[in-house]
Amino acid sequence: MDEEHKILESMVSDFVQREVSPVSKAIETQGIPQELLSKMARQGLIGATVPQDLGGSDLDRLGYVILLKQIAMESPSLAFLILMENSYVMRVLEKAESGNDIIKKIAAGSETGTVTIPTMLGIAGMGSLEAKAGRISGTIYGILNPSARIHVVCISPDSFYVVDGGYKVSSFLEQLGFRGMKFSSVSYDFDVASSIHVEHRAKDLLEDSAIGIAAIAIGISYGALNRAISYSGERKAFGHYLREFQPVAFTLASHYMDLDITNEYLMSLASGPKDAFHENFIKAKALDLAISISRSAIQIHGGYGYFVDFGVERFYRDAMFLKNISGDHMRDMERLSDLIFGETVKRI
Amino acid sequence: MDEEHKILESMVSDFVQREVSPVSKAIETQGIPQELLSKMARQGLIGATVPQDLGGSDLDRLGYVILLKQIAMESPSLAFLILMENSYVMRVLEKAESGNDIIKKIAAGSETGTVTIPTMLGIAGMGSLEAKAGRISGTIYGILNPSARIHVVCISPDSFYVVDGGYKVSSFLEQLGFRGMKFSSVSYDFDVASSIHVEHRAKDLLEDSAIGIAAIAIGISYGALNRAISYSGERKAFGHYLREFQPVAFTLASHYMDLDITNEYLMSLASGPKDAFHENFIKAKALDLAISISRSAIQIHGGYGYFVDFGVERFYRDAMFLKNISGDHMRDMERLSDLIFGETVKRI
Amino acid sequence: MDFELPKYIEDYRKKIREFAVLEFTDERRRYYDEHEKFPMEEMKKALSLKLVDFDDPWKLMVAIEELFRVDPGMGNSIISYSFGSEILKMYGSDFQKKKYLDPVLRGEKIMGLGVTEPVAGSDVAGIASRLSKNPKGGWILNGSKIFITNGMVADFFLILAKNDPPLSKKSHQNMTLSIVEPTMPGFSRVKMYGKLGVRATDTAQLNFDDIHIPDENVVGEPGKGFYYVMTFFDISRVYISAQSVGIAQGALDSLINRASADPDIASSESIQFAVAELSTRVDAARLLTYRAASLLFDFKPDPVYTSMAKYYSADTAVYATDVALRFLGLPASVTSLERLYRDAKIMEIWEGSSEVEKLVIYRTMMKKIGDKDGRGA
Amino acid sequence: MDFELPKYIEDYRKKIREFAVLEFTDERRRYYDEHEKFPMEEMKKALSLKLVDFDDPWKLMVAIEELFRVDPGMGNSIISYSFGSEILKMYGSDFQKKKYLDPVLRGEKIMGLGVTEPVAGSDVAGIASRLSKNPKGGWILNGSKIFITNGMVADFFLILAKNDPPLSKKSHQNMTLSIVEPTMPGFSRVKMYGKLGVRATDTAQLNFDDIHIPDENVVGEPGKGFYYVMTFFDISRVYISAQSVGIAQGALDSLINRASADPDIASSESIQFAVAELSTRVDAARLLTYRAASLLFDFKPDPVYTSMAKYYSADTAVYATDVALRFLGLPASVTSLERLYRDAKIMEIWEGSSEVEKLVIYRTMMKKIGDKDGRGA
Repeated sequence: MDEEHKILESMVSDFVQREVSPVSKAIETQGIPQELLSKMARQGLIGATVPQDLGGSDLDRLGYVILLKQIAMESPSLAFLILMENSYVMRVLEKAESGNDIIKKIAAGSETGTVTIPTMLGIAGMGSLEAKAGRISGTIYGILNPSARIHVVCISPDSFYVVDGGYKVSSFLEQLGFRGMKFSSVSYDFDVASSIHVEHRAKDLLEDSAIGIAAIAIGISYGALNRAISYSGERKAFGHYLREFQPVAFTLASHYMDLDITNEYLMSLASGPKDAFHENFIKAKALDLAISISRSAIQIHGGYGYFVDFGVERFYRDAMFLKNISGDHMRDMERLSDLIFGETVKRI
Repeated sequence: MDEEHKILESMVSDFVQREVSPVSKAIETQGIPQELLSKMARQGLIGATVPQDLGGSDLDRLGYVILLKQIAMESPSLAFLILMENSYVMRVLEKAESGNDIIKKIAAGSETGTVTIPTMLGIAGMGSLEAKAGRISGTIYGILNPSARIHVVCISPDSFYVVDGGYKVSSFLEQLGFRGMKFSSVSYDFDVASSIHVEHRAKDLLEDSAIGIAAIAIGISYGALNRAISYSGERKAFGHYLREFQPVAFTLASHYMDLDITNEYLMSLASGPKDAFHENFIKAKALDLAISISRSAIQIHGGYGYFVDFGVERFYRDAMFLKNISGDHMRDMERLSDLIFGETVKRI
Repeated sequence: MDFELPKYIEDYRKKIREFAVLEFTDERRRYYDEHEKFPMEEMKKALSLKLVDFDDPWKLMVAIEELFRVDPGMGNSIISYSFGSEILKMYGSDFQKKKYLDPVLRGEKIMGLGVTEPVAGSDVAGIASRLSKNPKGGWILNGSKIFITNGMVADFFLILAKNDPPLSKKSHQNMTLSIVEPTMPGFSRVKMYGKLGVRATDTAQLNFDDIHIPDENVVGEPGKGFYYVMTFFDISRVYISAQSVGIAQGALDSLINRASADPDIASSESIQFAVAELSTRVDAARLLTYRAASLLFDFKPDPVYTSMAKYYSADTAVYATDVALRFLGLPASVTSLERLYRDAKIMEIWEGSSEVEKLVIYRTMMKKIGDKDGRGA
Repeated sequence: MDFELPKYIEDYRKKIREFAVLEFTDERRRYYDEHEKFPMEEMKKALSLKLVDFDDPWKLMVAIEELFRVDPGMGNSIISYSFGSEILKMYGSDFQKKKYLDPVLRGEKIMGLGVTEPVAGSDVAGIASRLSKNPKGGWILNGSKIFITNGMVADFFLILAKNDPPLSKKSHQNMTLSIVEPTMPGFSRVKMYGKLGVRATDTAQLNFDDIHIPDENVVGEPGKGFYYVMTFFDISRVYISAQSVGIAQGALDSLINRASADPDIASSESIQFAVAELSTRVDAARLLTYRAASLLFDFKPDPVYTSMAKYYSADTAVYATDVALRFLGLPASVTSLERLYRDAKIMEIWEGSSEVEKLVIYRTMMKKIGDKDGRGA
């Protein structure tokens, strides 16, 4: 890491410790406080990847990864909001005619945005949208952050609408992870002519977000592992610190190694130009690691780990939810195999 | 990788394809042919890390890793001989008064060397040596390449003797892996005064060899995986190429990813200065990977994989043998935990 | 050898399953989970139907399996009202059986068992609660307990405490169980909110501040409490193992249902393999559980087999929910499967963590290995 | 339910174990492994002692388990002389039983079964060997078989071939089993050297060049060979599963023996956990195996349970030898444990790879799932 990125890391880390850490548990039940969003916006942390004249920080890939990772160590919910806004919402807005005005509002933290992830990922059975007589309508199950003002609606693999109004949040669903944001069914019904239309390949958005997803997964892993490591040095059982027991020590050491190796790979990819092929690898690997490390972290905390108060259980939920909201397991594996072998894996 | 190392890689790879590949199976039953050693010596590949004026190539860490990896893809036995000579035998000889003469012979391929690995690793139950009345004697079980002329005998954690004669190979043992070299009990009985004594910390030798061990493990993994990938595209079952079946494709893809991530880490460590802490990680991780990938490689080859003719089963044997001959599983985990947590894991 | 349950048990299984499927509606499951509320109504209903037969341990085990298969939180609340009753059955006085145990068995009262403390989780010998002789007669209890199931709803608790002054130098021989009622002066309790899963299960922290315990509320012999609790764990761990089997089966059900309903899913060999692997593990866990149960119900409990069953089944529950959720993805993130995923994790923790189970297996096994001819020798 | 084997079987287990420990000396095990030689002498000895009781399937299963626990290569050679005999028992003619089966059962002859071919491994329907009607009477066999156990030592083989011209359009209904003797003109065989493990087991490639097969050597009905072989696999896979359990137990034995002998090893919690985890898995594999066996021996074989047992036990054998070898390290790299490690791998491959087992589990299970009340529904 060069000097510039080290400074960024230390700045973000300080901010997270000071501003996010104290409210990270509250975020899970009460949502992300407007005050925090405003503070982040002032530091340019919300519009992380958008130009400075739009209120962003114009971070490069490595900077973006550093930011998401540090935030995810304390609040995966918040990190995912930043990712959703930067990697999806604002990327679509960039291409829209009056998009910059909306980008400015989002970067300023005065509005938030969301995207219809199920249709963007092409997940079956989560609703669909229909175009008829100049209107687009339908219900999508599973919109994260539905109370956002700006909805980016993906209606086909390469077509989006930006909707401000024209949707109704119909029912909240208690979802596995990222509970700092609501999750719900949203009914859309908007006029095509008066909505902003953008052509953009969903596939590109997803590909470009892979290192961001990986960064959040790595952040979750560090968040969970660091807590497990400190707890193992504070808590005693049978007269000894947990860490003095071989199985505890070896499990933690093994996670620590895996995480270091995976993190290095992420940082090295993020330092280079876009490399969709290898970025698939890091995404898959980091997600697996986050699930496995957060499971161990709960286990090491024993009964306490099972309670929200200790701030560990949410990593377990968020890790799996991140996996599921960032892709379809089987489809991702099929794509990976296709990329590696240069031919299509068949359904036989 | 810079230009210089790319050239080295391609040179070694060509050499391996041309000279090692055709004899790699024969090596397993008949040993490493003298002719091959001579050819390698002429290219400076045996004295890989020793100065050019001693007949070596003076490779840096990265070059050494590249060399071992490429050789191990075809012949792990041969790769381990090179490692044993460079990382142990010649490292001790460097410090000996007339060591350079012996180094020259080894680098020239006219002599080979070995080291008493069990005592160097401090493995209990494999024999010991006793100093008495100016002589050192005892039997060590498990000397690899016992027919070597030069035996480097580790008699304590920081003391070695270089012995040329003064030992007797008492019985051959059929060992799990690296069958290109013999494995046997050796009885030592030599005069202290007339033998070369070198003070050197065994711990340093082991630490320094970690990336080399990792390189061989990664080479084994690539050797096994590449064969499995090609076979899966040639062999049909139930009317389809194996690779067309999801479970085969996903298993291979998953190994491919893991290997890429681990290899990157190795290459990046090897490109930097010595970093004993992280080199422990890569060693542990690469060994695990080699065992797991070689198991899958046999499975994908089916019945054929179980036979020596297909050249896959030896990777499975060599991977586990490499793990066991390069350290003690539990001791290694203890050291790792100690390094990570800065305190000693207790036996409770 | 005989690996089949008698037909009357399998018939009973169907009955229980019908109840669970009918009563544990999506809506109710979601409600009790979201609100972290004890399903008193469903519990009363199950009681009034005399659904759970506590007199036939096989039936009880199968009931647990089928209830947890549908909803662990609600299922646990329905069967756990008598949690700890085996201790009173085995060691309670006539007075205690009449006053405390019988109303529980009639379904009129709810009980709880207090062992775990803030500083002593799986390490039972490390508890700090103290029971002292009251010079004026009876005993005085001080201390606190956490993670106590039925903590807010129970009518009385069996509480483990250390004797002070000690009855023995060995801490295992210095613990006593006594019956504590929430109405006793000095008793207080606080509901513990925010569990990852099994949220319909009621959990609380209990505090004892100079509670006067009458002599007749001491269970069995003073100083033997640790052994009573361990004997109980030999029993309860078999049931916990059945809980885990139920959860794992529930996760497998979702995968199978999905494959049955969706040809695109069914055509994936990857899913086919996952179903095959999970089915095998679930069956392995079930067989380990039934073996432990069969010994226990025959009054020959074997701690090795019991701990094997509990550890393996818990691991299987977590593994099965993990695999199923990966494959079913985002649509499953708001369904009963995501709840099972959260519920499953407690199986590796409560009533002896998996780490403790492994130590029990190793230590007990190595003790047995005098017999050189046996397996494992 | 009853999870215990009858005492007479457990007594028999001890007898078999004594034989294995006594006869399979370190020296012999190493010799047959190194030289890839069939242990004819030990086989004859076991025969002369009438050690293996082929009439009691439970005894046979336990014998396999105990022999493989000590040495899979030698163990297999001792019990596999009648490999495939179940087919003749079920489908052979009186003539075939008298001429071929009886001498095998008396231990006078060795037999083999030829199914696998160079281009068709687990895919039995893909074989290329051809059996054609000879206009002059009888049949003509052409083709080849590989990986044939007892290939060099067997006195006759059951060979699966496709009928040419076809008897049916469905390839499953177009295969026929016939008895082939090495003395028949056109028969040749080549020993296959260089196996990773089970090297005392004899393995060969067989070649058939216009072999004349008399009519009386055709087993059962022409065209039904595939079903005969599949029925046999339903039987043999249970025994393969027992082989794997034996290997896994053997690996666990080494770890336990080491922990018993060395206080430094025993004091490691990491080893203690490994022993606990392995014991649990070995027991799970054993229970799955015994369940499949109990159904099979009761003439109700269940392919789901059989495939579960075989796949899981094979995985356990590989896993157990892997873990044990990691912990015991370099000193174990020249012992029977390293041999077990090499032997274990074949369990995932022979008589239906683990991949095929998983497909059988899935497909057969999904077919059963009309019954909505049952488990897995």
